[in-house]
Amino acid sequence: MARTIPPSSKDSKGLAALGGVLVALAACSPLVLSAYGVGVLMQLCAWIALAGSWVAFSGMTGYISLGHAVFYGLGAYLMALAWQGASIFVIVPVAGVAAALLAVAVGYPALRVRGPYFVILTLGISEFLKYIVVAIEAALGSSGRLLIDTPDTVTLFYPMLGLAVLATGINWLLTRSRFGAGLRAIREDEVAAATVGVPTSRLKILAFALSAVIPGMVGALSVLRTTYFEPMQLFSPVTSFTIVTMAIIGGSDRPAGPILGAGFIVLLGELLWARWPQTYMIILGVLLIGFVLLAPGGLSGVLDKLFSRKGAAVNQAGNGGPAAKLSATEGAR
Amino acid sequence: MPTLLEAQGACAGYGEIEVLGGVDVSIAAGSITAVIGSNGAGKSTLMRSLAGLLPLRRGSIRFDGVDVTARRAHQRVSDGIALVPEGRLVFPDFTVAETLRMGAFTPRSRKGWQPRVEKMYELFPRLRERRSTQAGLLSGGEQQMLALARGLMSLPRVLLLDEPSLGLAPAMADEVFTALRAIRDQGMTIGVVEQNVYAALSIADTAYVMEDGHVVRHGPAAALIGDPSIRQAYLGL
Amino acid sequence: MTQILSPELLLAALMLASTYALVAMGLNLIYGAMRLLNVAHGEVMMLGSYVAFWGFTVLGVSPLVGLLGAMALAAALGAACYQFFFKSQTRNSAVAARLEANSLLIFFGLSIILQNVVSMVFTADARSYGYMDELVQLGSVSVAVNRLVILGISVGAAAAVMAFFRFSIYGLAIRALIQQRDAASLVGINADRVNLGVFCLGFALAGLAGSLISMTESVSPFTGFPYTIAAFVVVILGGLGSLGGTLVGGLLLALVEVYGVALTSAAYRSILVYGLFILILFVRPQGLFGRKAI
Amino acid sequence: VEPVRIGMSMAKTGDFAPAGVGQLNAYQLWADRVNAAGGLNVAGTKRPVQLVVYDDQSDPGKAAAIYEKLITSDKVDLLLSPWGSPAHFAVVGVLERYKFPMVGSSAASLQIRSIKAKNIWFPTSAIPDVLGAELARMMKAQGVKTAAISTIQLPFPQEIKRFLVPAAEKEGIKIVYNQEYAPGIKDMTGNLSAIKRAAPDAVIALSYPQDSILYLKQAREQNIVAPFQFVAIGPSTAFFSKMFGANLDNIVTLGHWSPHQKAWPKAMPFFEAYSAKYGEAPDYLDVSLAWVSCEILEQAVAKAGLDKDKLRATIASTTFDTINGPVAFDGVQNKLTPAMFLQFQQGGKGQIVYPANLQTAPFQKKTGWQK
Amino acid sequence: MSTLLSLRNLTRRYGGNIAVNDVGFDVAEGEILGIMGANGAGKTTLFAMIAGNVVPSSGQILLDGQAVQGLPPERINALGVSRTFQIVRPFPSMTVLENATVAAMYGRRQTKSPALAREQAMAVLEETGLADRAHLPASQLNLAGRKRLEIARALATGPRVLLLDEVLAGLNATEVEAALDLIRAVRERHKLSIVIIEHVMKALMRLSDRIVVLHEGRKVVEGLPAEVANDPRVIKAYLGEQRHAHPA
Ligand SMILES: Nc1ncnc2c1ncn2[C@@H]1O[C@H](COP(=O)(O)OP(=O)(O)OP(=O)(O)O)[C@@H](O)[C@H]1O
Ligand SMILES: Nc1ncnc2c1ncn2[C@@H]1O[C@H](COP(=O)(O)OP(=O)(O)OP(=O)(O)O)[C@@H](O)[C@H]1O
Ligand SMILES: CC(C)C[C@H](N)C(=O)O
Ligand SMILES: [Mg+2]
Ligand SMILES: [Mg+2]
Repeated sequence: MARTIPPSSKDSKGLAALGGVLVALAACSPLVLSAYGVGVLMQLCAWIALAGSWVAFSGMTGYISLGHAVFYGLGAYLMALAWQGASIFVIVPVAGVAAALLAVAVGYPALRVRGPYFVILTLGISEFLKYIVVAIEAALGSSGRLLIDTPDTVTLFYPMLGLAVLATGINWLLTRSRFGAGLRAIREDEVAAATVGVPTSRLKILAFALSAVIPGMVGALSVLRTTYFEPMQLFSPVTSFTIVTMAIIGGSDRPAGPILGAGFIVLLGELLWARWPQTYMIILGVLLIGFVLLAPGGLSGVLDKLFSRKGAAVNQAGNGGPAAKLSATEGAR
Repeated sequence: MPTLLEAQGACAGYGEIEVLGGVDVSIAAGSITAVIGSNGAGKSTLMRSLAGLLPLRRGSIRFDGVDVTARRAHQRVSDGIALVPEGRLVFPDFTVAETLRMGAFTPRSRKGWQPRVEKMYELFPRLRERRSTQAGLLSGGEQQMLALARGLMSLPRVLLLDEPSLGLAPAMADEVFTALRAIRDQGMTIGVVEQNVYAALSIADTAYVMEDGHVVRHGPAAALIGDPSIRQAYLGL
Repeated sequence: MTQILSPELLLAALMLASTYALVAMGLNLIYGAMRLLNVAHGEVMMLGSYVAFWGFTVLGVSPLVGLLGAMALAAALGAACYQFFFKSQTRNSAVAARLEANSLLIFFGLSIILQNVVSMVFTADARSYGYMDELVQLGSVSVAVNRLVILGISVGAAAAVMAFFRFSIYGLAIRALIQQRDAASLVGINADRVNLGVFCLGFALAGLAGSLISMTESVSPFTGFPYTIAAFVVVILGGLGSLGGTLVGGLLLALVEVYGVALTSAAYRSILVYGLFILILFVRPQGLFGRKAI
Repeated sequence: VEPVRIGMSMAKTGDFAPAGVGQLNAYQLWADRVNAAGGLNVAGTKRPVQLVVYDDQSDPGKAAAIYEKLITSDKVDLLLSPWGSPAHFAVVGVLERYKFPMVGSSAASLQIRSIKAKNIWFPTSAIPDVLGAELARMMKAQGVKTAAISTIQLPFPQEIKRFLVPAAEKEGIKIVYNQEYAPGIKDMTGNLSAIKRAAPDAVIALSYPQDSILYLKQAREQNIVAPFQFVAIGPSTAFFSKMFGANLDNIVTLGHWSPHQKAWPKAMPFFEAYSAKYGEAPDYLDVSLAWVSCEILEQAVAKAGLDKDKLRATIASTTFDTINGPVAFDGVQNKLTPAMFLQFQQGGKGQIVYPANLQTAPFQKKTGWQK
Repeated sequence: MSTLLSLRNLTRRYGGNIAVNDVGFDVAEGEILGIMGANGAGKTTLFAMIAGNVVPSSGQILLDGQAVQGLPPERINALGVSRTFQIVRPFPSMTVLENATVAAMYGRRQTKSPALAREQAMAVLEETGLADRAHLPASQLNLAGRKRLEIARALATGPRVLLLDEVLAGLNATEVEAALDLIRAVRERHKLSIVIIEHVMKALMRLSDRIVVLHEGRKVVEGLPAEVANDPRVIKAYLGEQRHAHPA
């Protein structure tokens, strides 16, 4: 298990430098890229932020959420409602806070169940809220909301880049913080965790709320770019599945995982989806299965293995990921 | 007495670790054979290999003259090898009664399973009291009894026990050892790993001493129990 | 509120319930036996529907015969799926701990693949055909014969499956397997064979459900997902792993859907369905008939 | 010479695919014919056309991304429209952002009109406010006293409903049932038995292809006998005729085109050319609208060339000659073509039954279903 | 010696079955209290109640005179009670060191700095003889190793009362000796009270200051080891008349 051996400060400086260069490059890209290129990059940042936030909760605790689309959708909805009523500097943070509040409200009862129950429950809650929004919109007589005079792509790109950096930073902090260690203990054995003093309920709720903030903000920004809000689409479970896929392909127990996963899929998508959507989807499916079966550590695990000087440090099975343990653990006796 | 179950040059392990480095053991029909050794010596690994839970990397296992090295655990149960594993491995959601029923899954043990359950309840009255409790909720010792009874339900020709007295109260442990002797006297062959070395050697006919994945001594149990080096290493004397 | 008693609604609820129960049964079987969440369940049904569709429209084979083909194909797919994706995983205990989570992802991958392969091969067009769609009069209600056939076959299949698990020791064996794999093999259970059987049966039931449904509903490569969701809801309502619960769950879902909609508005269908689902999970997470606490 | 590249996305797969296929057929037919005739007249010079087509998988979000890609990355010269109101909705923002004019087709929206979009136009007459009022008038004319309305929660049907209800009430028609349902509905027994109990003269099923199918199947099963049954969107596609055969007869649907209208000389030749090439009739709504949008684009480009500003001005101010008669725009909407309704009669002939001055056959009551 | 932990009329029912029935006793500061009793007597359930994993049906648990029954496990741990699990439950894919580190971070110690927590954890591993395996995933330990890890993890939380549930099981007599030394040393160094459940009689006799005997959920005897060992009820119900005694 590579991550258990504390990276020497030289290593982490190197990584930080690399990250800095990447961010700087991304920040300069609008100068050289076409509007389309910036758009793709913005999309990439959005996915990094989404997958990264998911990892912060599901990757760490093993509670697999299939409901993250709901936070994204909520952010988008708030933006659609408030657009031109308030500044985006207000709406975006409010969207983040609202998503966190929703996460607390939902997480409080939902986090009492685990394993497949939690997985399906999150999916169910997200669908439930989707249809609530559909019903509200129908009652308002609105049928899809068009957002006009939205900022151009370059203007939207920078805050999105910021969110991607933020999500990655949070994950980096989690792997080396007390909070993160507590979450991982929960993933491994919740009863044992509580018994050694980990306040499991509080940590889970906190992590869940934390992992909702960024998706809320991403949703708010994204809808400004698509300029069209339609609940069926913005609350679509496909978003949740895509997030999970990216996290798994990238590797959900390293901060770089979401970047690699999102980068890989967005790149693949750019090459394929517009022209050969079915082929793209098929490849995606094959990759997902392939990674789960053959490289459970994801891309970041594979890279680790390739570059790790202490090759043996990488654990055989790539370890835990989300859900080292999904099944119900036996009663606390 | 003819050999019923034997391992020759058995090598086995987990991942990169090789735990058994060529072990020869033979269990004579109708005898109790004990395996003792310190923590991590590889006793459980040997038992798992004999039962087919862990494949051998090299070497062979013969049962009643037939090479069963390639046969998997479920097939060996049908052949007549039963293991009561370390850590009990009960079915947590099954009630005691369901577990006993399950013990007689193989075709050779299906007939007459009901009277056999009664016998188990006589052997372990505590199980009768708890018969509709889920196994996962039983106390540690109760689970151990259940695991033993489950092993017996399959009507084995050789019964392998990995630390059967673990977690049993002394009185209960005594009963188990007494019972083992009784079953042996009815013709069953038994292989037993024990940390309660004294008890194990007292009921065993033959004993093996393992250290670090190898057999370092073997001989009649009575001889070993008197051996000063054994007394010092394993009996705390 | 006389409409509550209207025979149309009652019959509709019954028919819907039988379909839901059948759809959910295959899913629950695989979950109950192996703790694997088959999110590709709906896609397997979709394949079954295509088999029945092509059998009927091209070869002129009655869907009631075609369903055998659908079941066979689905079972073969299940077998392949087990052999290639899960067999090695269930054996390796390091991976087995994550199997439940992995299964979700693997099946998700499979469902994407199936959807898109089918839409490449058969296009995304929705297909349907008419078979036994004459109307018959049952008292005051008129109903298409095929719906009655579906009702009958679903009930029969569900009863057969339940009887098998209730009265043969394999039911226990399957449950033993998930609880403690090593112990299961120590009582003589051939895990591979049992798992393979479960996969085949679970998939075959999906194929059966798909081919039956194709008699009344159109199929496209994307019609599977809603059924997967419905199956999840049913299974959670009744309890993961409980076959009897599946029947009750199916009935409950159908009642909520038919009567809920009749009493409120179709606009609230999904809200009612998911609302009930969430409520049950909050109040009784193990489902109405789930055995164990979470 | 350099070809003129024309981009679009189409619902080749997904929920809307059954309807989307026909629209793409129309585009292809048009491109073939233009090329066969020596190319597209771009303000005097003839250049071949080349279609750049992507699949949006019936996902409006994808459609928006594709149009952005078409404009900024593929740098196409012209755009044609995707299928259906949701996708049109989704691309409006892109068109406005890049100020790229596009003639819409299979969509109509008051919301787009109300935001005063400058780069999209709807050749359809099915603008919901007009449509609602006209439908009410037609119902009245057919002696409808009571009506049931069942609406899917999607933009276009909901917009129609919003205008239909007050209009119908104004015409003295009593709405005895009025409910909505969310997409993805699997069973309508509840809705239909309530409608049946209400026994209205008219049933208005404002639906989308998947649930239009559901309505037709279950209405037959429950034997809904209202003489006036309106079902849209969907029944105008060839797919429905194949699926329902004679049961589709006398269902009223959206459609303001018919090959049988003698006043539109280009109509029958298009019908025949399309049928010959694809072996089925064109959709009387979406396919013909797609064709109309091509005709408009073609005529506008001939005048204005490819310059976006000129093109926009030209489209906005010219009267075009189409298979649907003359078309000219007021804002985003077609101001010449009146609202019309279509009915399939005698084994699938699409006839305009309203308004009286344009009708190709008189309205016929739905008398029942085949067993 | 002042009383640190006291149980009053503690009872736990499961349906009709009473696992623990009206049990009460005190544990003094620095004391080692042994608990014995037949299988299913309710010993582990008692621990689970003290540690907060199981809520008592009735009765009181007082820590420093303050009632703590019904509090969640993490609160009780923060107050200084730490238990081991008879059926071990390590964090399997975390390393041995990480297992102990989490405990140091969140237990009573509440060490906020990760680096410091690692140091504390490492110290505990040294003490319990796991230091050489610190970087192995816990899943690769054998049963004896896992039992040690249970102790190490409980210790790393910095407890005042340590509840040990059959930690000697699976050790042979010689190994038991070493373990006893370890437990005594730990008590001295950390100034702990220890409550220990054991079936290995000889060990319990030698280690404990006092012994409580449970039978079918009830406390039947409480006293000094010598008294308990000679109590006829204990001999009959627990030790067995004709038992194979260790050659002492
Ligand atoms: N699942 C496993 N993965 C990796 N190593 C293991 C595993 N199980 C056991 N080992 C290692 O194999 C060696 C032998 O273990 P084994 O359980 O066979 O010993 P044992 O003699 O039964 O000891 P004990 O008396 O503690 O039961 C030990 O060093 C142990 O760490
Ligand atoms: N959750 C539960 N539900 C039902 N019965 C339970 C539950 N937990 C424990 N029991 C029962 O309570 C009794 C006491 O169990 P406990 O584990 O406390 O025994 P113990 O004294 O630790 O025994 P051992 O020495 O065998 O470990 C047992 O009979 C057990 O079956
Ligand atoms: C009237 C048509 C233009 C309607 C269009 N097919 C839609 O989906 O909204
Ligand atoms: Mg062992
Ligand atoms: Mg116990």
